[in-house]
Amino acid sequence: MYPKENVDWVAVCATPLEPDVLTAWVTRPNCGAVVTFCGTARSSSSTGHDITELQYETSDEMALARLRDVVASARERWPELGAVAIQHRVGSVLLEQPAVVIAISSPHRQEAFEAAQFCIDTVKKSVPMWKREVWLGGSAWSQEAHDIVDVRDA
Amino acid sequence: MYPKENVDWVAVCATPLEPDVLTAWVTRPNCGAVVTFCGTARSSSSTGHDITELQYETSDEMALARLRDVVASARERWPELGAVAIQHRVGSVLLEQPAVVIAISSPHRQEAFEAAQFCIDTVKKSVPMWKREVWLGGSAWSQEAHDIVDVRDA
Amino acid sequence: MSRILLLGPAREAAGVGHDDIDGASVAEVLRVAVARYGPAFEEVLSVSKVWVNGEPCDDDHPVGRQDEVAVLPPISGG
Amino acid sequence: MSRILLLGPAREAAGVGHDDIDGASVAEVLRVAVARYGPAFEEVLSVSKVWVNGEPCDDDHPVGRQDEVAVLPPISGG
Repeated sequence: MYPKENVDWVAVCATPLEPDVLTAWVTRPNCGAVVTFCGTARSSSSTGHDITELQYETSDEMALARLRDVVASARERWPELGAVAIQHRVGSVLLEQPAVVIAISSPHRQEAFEAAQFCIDTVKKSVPMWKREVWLGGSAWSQEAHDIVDVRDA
Repeated sequence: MYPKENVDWVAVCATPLEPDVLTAWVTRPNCGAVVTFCGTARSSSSTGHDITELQYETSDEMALARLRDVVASARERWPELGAVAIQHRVGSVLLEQPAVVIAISSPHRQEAFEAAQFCIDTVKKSVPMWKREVWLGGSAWSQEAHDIVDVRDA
Repeated sequence: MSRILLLGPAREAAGVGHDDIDGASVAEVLRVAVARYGPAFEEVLSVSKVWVNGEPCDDDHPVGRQDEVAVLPPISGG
Repeated sequence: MSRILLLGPAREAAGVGHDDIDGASVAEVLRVAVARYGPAFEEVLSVSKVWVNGEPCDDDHPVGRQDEVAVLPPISGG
């Protein structure tokens, strides 16, 4: 069902993300810390509308390549990391559902916290992904968008 | 089953912790970020033994009072926080099982990361809790112990 | 003949997600694309990055039938 | 007569988790406790904090029958 033997796991998913599956998957007997970040769809937006749903689209292939770059960059910076998992949703994400989940284990907690923050920051800067905000009666591309940056420069 | 209407939830539990329950519980429609930290039982220890199990004990009443202080202190520092949940296990915690889980939601991710780190740091400094390390053929109190400090001074 | 990949707002403005376009360089492919998709696409293109085969690329980069030119508007993941 | 609460390594060294002890102050209660539980407890006590009714407290703090004196060795939670 998932790549147990690996230490990294990235995916672009069209079905609801399951943070608990990622948390369990990264847990390792030599690691005392697991940090799991969920970026969830929230009601407020840059446009002032009451958001009911987000719609994400991407090129799976390009997004996966960049997600792998993000993980590789985190491992260079924090060689102590145990397992790293990053999954991003595409398609319709309802309020309170996760759009992105990052789970990281490490022997000690400091690296896990730092690496999880680095990964979500870098996903936002470097992974090709476009978000449409949907409200009652309308929708628009997110106005909180910025030029894509290479992972090495993020 | 759990206090849905509240924004804080602290507990001392004699049964296995369920990180996914805490993650789901703190998720709120106005919050775009959820950070969940699990402190898990790991094999290596200060004594050099191969740990198979940790045994935690406390005074439930004192531990709960301090956990509440930790949450209150986090809320003073990060007033933007959504919901905060902290649970600590007592009794036998097997390898890879969580001994402590902290889940925090907030509108933006920075506060959630900072508050989660603050909470686990402060739990370790200020919550009365004693850990026995168990290995094949022996057991001993953890040597990574330190004087208890008031939450305000942590 | 290269393949052009249009993502997010670029896809919406062009009305298609991918297409086949003649042109010997990135700049030529984009010129044809603007002529084909019109001013809404041109506006999105003006704020977009252009990659060839999944990597950032200059406008004068030569392209052929195996190459994929992707138009990436400002991103909004996470 | 106050209640004494012995936690973690203090419980182990004393052989009991709680007890009733005579003494008008924290210091007196602890003196009786050391006499009752012996040198292993005394050693743990020497590195412990002592709280009364869930709060840090001085040794000369008066205690009575409603009060709980807790011995908290160095902690190791999380």
